[in-house]
Amino acid sequence: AGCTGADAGTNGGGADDGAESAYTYTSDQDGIDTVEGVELAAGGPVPDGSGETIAVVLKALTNQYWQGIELGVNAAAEDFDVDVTLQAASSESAQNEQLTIAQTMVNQGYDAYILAPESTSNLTPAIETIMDQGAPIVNVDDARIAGTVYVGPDHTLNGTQAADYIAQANPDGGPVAQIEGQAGSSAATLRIAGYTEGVEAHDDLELVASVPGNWSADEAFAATNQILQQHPDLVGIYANNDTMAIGVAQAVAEAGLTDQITIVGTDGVPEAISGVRSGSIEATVSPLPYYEGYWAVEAAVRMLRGEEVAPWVVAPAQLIDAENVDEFYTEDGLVVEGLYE
Amino acid sequence: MSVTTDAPAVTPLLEARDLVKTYPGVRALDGVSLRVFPGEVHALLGENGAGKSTLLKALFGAHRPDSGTIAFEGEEVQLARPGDAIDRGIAMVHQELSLIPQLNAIQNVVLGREAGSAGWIDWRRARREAVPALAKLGFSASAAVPVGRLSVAQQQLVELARAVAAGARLIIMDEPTASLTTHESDQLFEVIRQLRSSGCAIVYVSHRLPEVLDLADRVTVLRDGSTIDELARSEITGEDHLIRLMVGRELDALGLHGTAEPGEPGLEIESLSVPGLVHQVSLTVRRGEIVGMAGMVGAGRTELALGLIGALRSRSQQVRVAGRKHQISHPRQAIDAGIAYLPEDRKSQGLGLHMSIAANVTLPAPPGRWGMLDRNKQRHVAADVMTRLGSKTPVRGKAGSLSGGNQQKIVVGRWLLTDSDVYIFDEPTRGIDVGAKGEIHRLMRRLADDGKAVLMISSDLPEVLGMSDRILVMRRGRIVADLDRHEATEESVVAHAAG
Amino acid sequence: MNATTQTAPDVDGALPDLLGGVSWADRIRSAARGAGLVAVIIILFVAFTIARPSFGSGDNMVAILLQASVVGVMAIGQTYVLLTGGIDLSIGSIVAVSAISAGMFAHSMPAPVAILGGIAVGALAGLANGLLITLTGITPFVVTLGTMSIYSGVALIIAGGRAVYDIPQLFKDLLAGRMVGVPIPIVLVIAFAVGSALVMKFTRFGEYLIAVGGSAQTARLAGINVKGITTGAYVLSGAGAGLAGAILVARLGAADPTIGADLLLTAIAATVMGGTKLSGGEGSMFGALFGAVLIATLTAGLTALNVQAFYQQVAVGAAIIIALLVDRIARRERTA
Amino acid sequence: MNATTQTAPDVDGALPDLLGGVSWADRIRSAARGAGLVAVIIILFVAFTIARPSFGSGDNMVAILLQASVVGVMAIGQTYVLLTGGIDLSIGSIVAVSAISAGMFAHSMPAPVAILGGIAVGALAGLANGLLITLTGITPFVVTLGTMSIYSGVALIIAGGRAVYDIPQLFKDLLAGRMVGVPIPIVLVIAFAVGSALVMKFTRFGEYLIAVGGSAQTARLAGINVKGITTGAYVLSGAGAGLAGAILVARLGAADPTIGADLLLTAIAATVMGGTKLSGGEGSMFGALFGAVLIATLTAGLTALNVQAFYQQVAVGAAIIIALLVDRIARRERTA
Ligand SMILES: Nc1ncnc2c1ncn2[C@@H]1O[C@H](COP(=O)(O)OP(=O)(O)OP(=O)(O)O)[C@@H](O)[C@H]1O
Ligand SMILES: Nc1ncnc2c1ncn2[C@@H]1O[C@H](COP(=O)(O)OP(=O)(O)OP(=O)(O)O)[C@@H](O)[C@H]1O
Ligand SMILES: [Mg+2]
Ligand SMILES: [Mg+2]
Repeated sequence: AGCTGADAGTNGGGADDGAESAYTYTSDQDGIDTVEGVELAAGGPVPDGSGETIAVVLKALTNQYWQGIELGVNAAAEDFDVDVTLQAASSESAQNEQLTIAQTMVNQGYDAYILAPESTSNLTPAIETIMDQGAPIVNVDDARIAGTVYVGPDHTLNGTQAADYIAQANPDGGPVAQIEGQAGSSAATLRIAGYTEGVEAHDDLELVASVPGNWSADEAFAATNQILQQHPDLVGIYANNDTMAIGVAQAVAEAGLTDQITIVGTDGVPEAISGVRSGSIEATVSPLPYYEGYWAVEAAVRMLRGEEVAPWVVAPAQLIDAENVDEFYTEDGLVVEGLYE
Repeated sequence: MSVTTDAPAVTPLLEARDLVKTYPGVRALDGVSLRVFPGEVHALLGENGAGKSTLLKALFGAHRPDSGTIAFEGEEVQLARPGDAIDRGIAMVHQELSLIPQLNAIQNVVLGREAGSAGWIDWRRARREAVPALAKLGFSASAAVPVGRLSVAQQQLVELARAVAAGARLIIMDEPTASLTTHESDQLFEVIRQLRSSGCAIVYVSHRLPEVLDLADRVTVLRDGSTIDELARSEITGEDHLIRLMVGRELDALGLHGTAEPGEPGLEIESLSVPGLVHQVSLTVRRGEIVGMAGMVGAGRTELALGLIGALRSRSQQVRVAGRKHQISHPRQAIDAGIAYLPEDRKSQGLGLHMSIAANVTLPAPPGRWGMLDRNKQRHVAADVMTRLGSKTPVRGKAGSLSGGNQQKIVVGRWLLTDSDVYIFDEPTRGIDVGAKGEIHRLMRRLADDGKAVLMISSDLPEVLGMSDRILVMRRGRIVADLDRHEATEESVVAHAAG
Repeated sequence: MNATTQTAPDVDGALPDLLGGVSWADRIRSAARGAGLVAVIIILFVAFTIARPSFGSGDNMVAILLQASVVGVMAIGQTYVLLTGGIDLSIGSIVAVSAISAGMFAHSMPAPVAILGGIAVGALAGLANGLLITLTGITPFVVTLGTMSIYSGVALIIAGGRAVYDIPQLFKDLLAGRMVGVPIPIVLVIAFAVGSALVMKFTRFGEYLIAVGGSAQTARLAGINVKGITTGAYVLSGAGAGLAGAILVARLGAADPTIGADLLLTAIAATVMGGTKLSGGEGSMFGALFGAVLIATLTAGLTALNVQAFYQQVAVGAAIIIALLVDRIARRERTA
Repeated sequence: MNATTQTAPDVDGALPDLLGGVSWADRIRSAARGAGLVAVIIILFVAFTIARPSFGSGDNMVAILLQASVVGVMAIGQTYVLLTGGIDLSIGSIVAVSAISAGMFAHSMPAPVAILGGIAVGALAGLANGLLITLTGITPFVVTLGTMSIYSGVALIIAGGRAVYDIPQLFKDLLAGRMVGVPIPIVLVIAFAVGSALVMKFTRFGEYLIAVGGSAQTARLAGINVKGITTGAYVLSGAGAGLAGAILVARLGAADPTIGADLLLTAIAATVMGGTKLSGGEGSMFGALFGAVLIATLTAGLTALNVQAFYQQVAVGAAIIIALLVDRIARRERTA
């Protein structure tokens, strides 16, 4: 939880233990300073990072979203000449395994750390050790915890944007549905909240079904089938991520309702981009994972060189649809590099 | 030996009246009554399936009868679970071995009655209780290894020691000698007599009638779930008398030696070894002959057979079946070579208890071709062979629901269906009643007469002496004697077996 | 080699007929067990339809069966393994490996070959399980716990962690299209169930599976190739998971390397709800299918009622226990 | 030191021939088995340290042991259940329920009470498992498959899907602090292992666990309260998971309702790698602990070598199989 400034209650433990550190370990509270990712570079030319080592611990590489972040990390490592070691857990629910991985990397001693924790708390002991070491931490994409800098989207906004898009595409309004991610996962919780609020903000939209899909294309497919049975007049479906959006699209297509229903996903993985291009999915809300990874490394390097970085480097919740897909994505469904140079 | 001529004038220690117990489809007990007096050995006799085990389980609280009453020391009792019986001083040695294989002998002996307080076990006291009981029974293995690694006979002794150490006033023994050899049985009888003289009553089931006549003070005979008769030892005229009561008709006595000269060698083994268990055994069994194989339990007879058929890893110089040389490393090859092995442990090695009789009988070669199975033919083949074996149970029934004798018939039936030249019977009549025993004996003889080579491993000495044309004695993995049936006596066999 | 010789002693007198008797009682009994599960499914279906009338539409029934088909195929495969007294925890991962393989094959081979290739990969993974189990003697639970992790890693490695998409239309039509109006996955799962039931009833392999599951020792001494039969069960289980993977690829139009992981426990639950014993020797192919349908009906119904995710977890868990409880009570009553 | 099954009581000189010999062989054997696992851990550790010298630091060793402690506590609890021949698939979910409960209690009660409360919730969940299993007669696999789903849903429901933060410092100090320099979770897991080994060796409960797992029928005939003993095993397994949950809350400073799900299979893998048989009656408490350490060492070492996640999955899966293979070969050689 906790990517919007307003969403308190996300204080990871140990935030206040780093008194000796050269860096200020803030936690995300109201009124936090933010900087749009695109403006990060405005802080001056990025210093050379040669000789620095950065450890990156991601949630998992089983979803192409994380591979997108990896691409950005590697590109930045090249650009800034830093030595990056990247590891990930075996799945997005392997909280304990990820802690072992993070602890081990911390014990190897890196100059800076980029972390994407499985949950808001599962890496706390590793983070405490880092704070004791006095190394900077960049928290990337999800499960925002007490780190110096958070590079990532406002997940709530992802949901809200999806609702807005559906409202826009259906001026007459109508019933809409949502396929939820894994129960209890922080990204799912925030996106569910954002979408639900977003739908409420549009009087003519009504959220008639919000059911679990557990990040699984097949479960999303089944759930969509079922929702369509109950609500054949549906005008929009938001899936909490693209994997599920693909299952949704398949079920909608089989029901012959592709034209009637606006499908929106989140993440912007190649498969969904291909879906946007082919018309099976209307849109996906993408934080442009490549840039998340890139900016995370950039933020780390800047901190290592003694620069101040705003506590939140905001990744855009970029809504990708047929109109703008070519602007942001390549043929292969990868984020276009060098957009913000 | 004390012999009672009539029911003592005292109240029975235990009295069961009109017990009825029905299993689905079977009325196992149909109004059974039993009286057991203090200080007597009371034998319970009956054919397989007569209801002996069921009655004993009811007396031990392991099964609750549908109706009828049980009185202990003149007072009516409800035995809802074994604990109730144990608390009253009733102990039981079960027909199926019931030990915990992972625990050692001492732990098994004191199981459920461990000394100590507040949940802690006082192992010193436990040992002091268990070791003498084990020693008294002639237990000779290590008491510190898990009993699962002991031989069946040693396990049986542990089981007996359980009852002895419990200091029970009534000990129920369901076929305690079934897997014991003569030597060990004698030791057991000694213990039983000691227990009796200390005032303990013993209910005892056995299919070995000589034993019964030797030991029992009183006999109750069951047939089809009912009490047929209760007699004092002095009223019994002999084995025939008991058999008549049990079966309801006369039976031929044991003694089915062959008459014809044996023919060509059917099975020839040259120097077969099973690492650590059997050492360079050579033997020949001719067509038309029954060779009995005696030995103490653990002598390695079973291992010899298992090694021969490829169920245990073995080495041999040569194995010939009906004159043809064979390399055997899997039971399938043994079957194809013409060897049929009827295992000693019916339940775990001989039968699929969850399968139908038909499936069990046709297991080595289900009828049908190209991998298909002809169910109809399967039933007919099975019904045919089971009918000829005198079974009355529909072949679609599950093998597990049959009594021991009928279960053995299934195994026999199976191997009658394969075209084997050699039949190896391992303890063929263990736990089988006199009637069925006679049938199986006749069957073995018939196989021999048909030109098969028959090897019979048995711990039942009268059986070995009565059936065999030749007797091999094994000791510690070696054949130590090859006796002609004319020269063999109980004494000479035991002498060779014990070394 | 196995001619029936007439060496048994003749018994004089009328031969009692041992063929009849038990058969009808047994048939009714086993039919009743299947019927019990079907009854639960119908009750659930009716209840959900009362709550949400559109739930009862024919279309929805087809959708539910479609959903059940993937789990059903896996559950039937798993039944083979459970019959031998084993368990296959790797089927979820095999689904992923097969799906990825089929998806990649589909880009370079004709669709039918790609489909068969995916199934073959599943069968091979099953073969590896079977060989590891029979040759090392390590318990199936542990071996397949290990291969579950291995196959899942392999799926991710060969896919480079990426989904394979742009599945050719023919591939989709073959496995996700319709045949005389019925979706092909439904046809396939029913065919697999019927075929498997026939295998159990009319082949030696089926007979031997039961023998091995009841008592491996007895089976071995009866000359049965216990290792071969056991390995065969894992191969079929793997092939079933492979087919499930191929169906998913066709249905979703993409092959994701993490697909299938969540199907393992559902498939096992379906199998045991269908009356198959984890201890081996007893099981029902149709039961596995019905179990899958029951779970799909429940999930669909809860979705139709818009029950929240947290509560759905509770409901599905409770359903598994209740289904087995009902089965037990029904059986106890029938035997008592 | 770590055999729980060969608890052959020492025998004094009374009957040396009856009791001598094998007891020592057995002790050496079971010690050797534990030693084998320890040897593998040491070899791995040395190998990783040679490859990456920083791996061998004291800090890193402590970190690995800390990581292993949570899994270790669960694995020891699971060992009780496996000894009875059962299995508890719900421990991962129990960790979550207990963690959430402890976290919520901590906001309204003194820390020690909250900790005990969390453990008690775990024990209660275990009690429910035990009662369901013994009273309904449904197999443990199925019951705990159901409760795994139920408890996980319950954790999410009571937490409202959100993590509980702001765990009081005393709570953290009690379970995540240090005692004479050693992190408390390590002290706790060792204490749990030692205590459990003593229970197995010197109490009726321990003895009866083996009896029930070895043969429930025999145990019943020996007058043992089989249902009570079985239920007790599940209560301990639940309590172990509850303790694991409380430790996690203290270490992480937050209680997350989805924590624990990935711990189930790791804990079971640790248990079986430690020599506990899934068939019941044989197991080792220290083995479970060593198994947990082995898995933690492996994951940490592969990370230190920068082996990527997908390959780590393959490596961990292979390690499970290889560990059991080595154990089997070692044992076969000793008996042959
Ligand atoms: N658990 C059971 N379920 C169904 N039938 C049973 C069960 N136990 C025994 N029977 C049946 O009850 C009858 C009596 O069996 P019981 O075991 O008491 O015979 P027995 O006299 O002990 O025979 P044996 O000499 O073979 O031990 C038999 O017909 C048997 O098939
Ligand atoms: N050293 C041993 N290690 C492991 N198992 C053994 C050992 N010795 C015997 N056994 C097993 O214990 C059982 C011994 O059974 P039993 O005492 O009946 O011996 P046997 O060789 O079959 O003797 P018999 O001559 O009576 O047939 C067999 O199943 C055998 O496999
Ligand atoms: Mg009996
Ligand atoms: Mg023998």
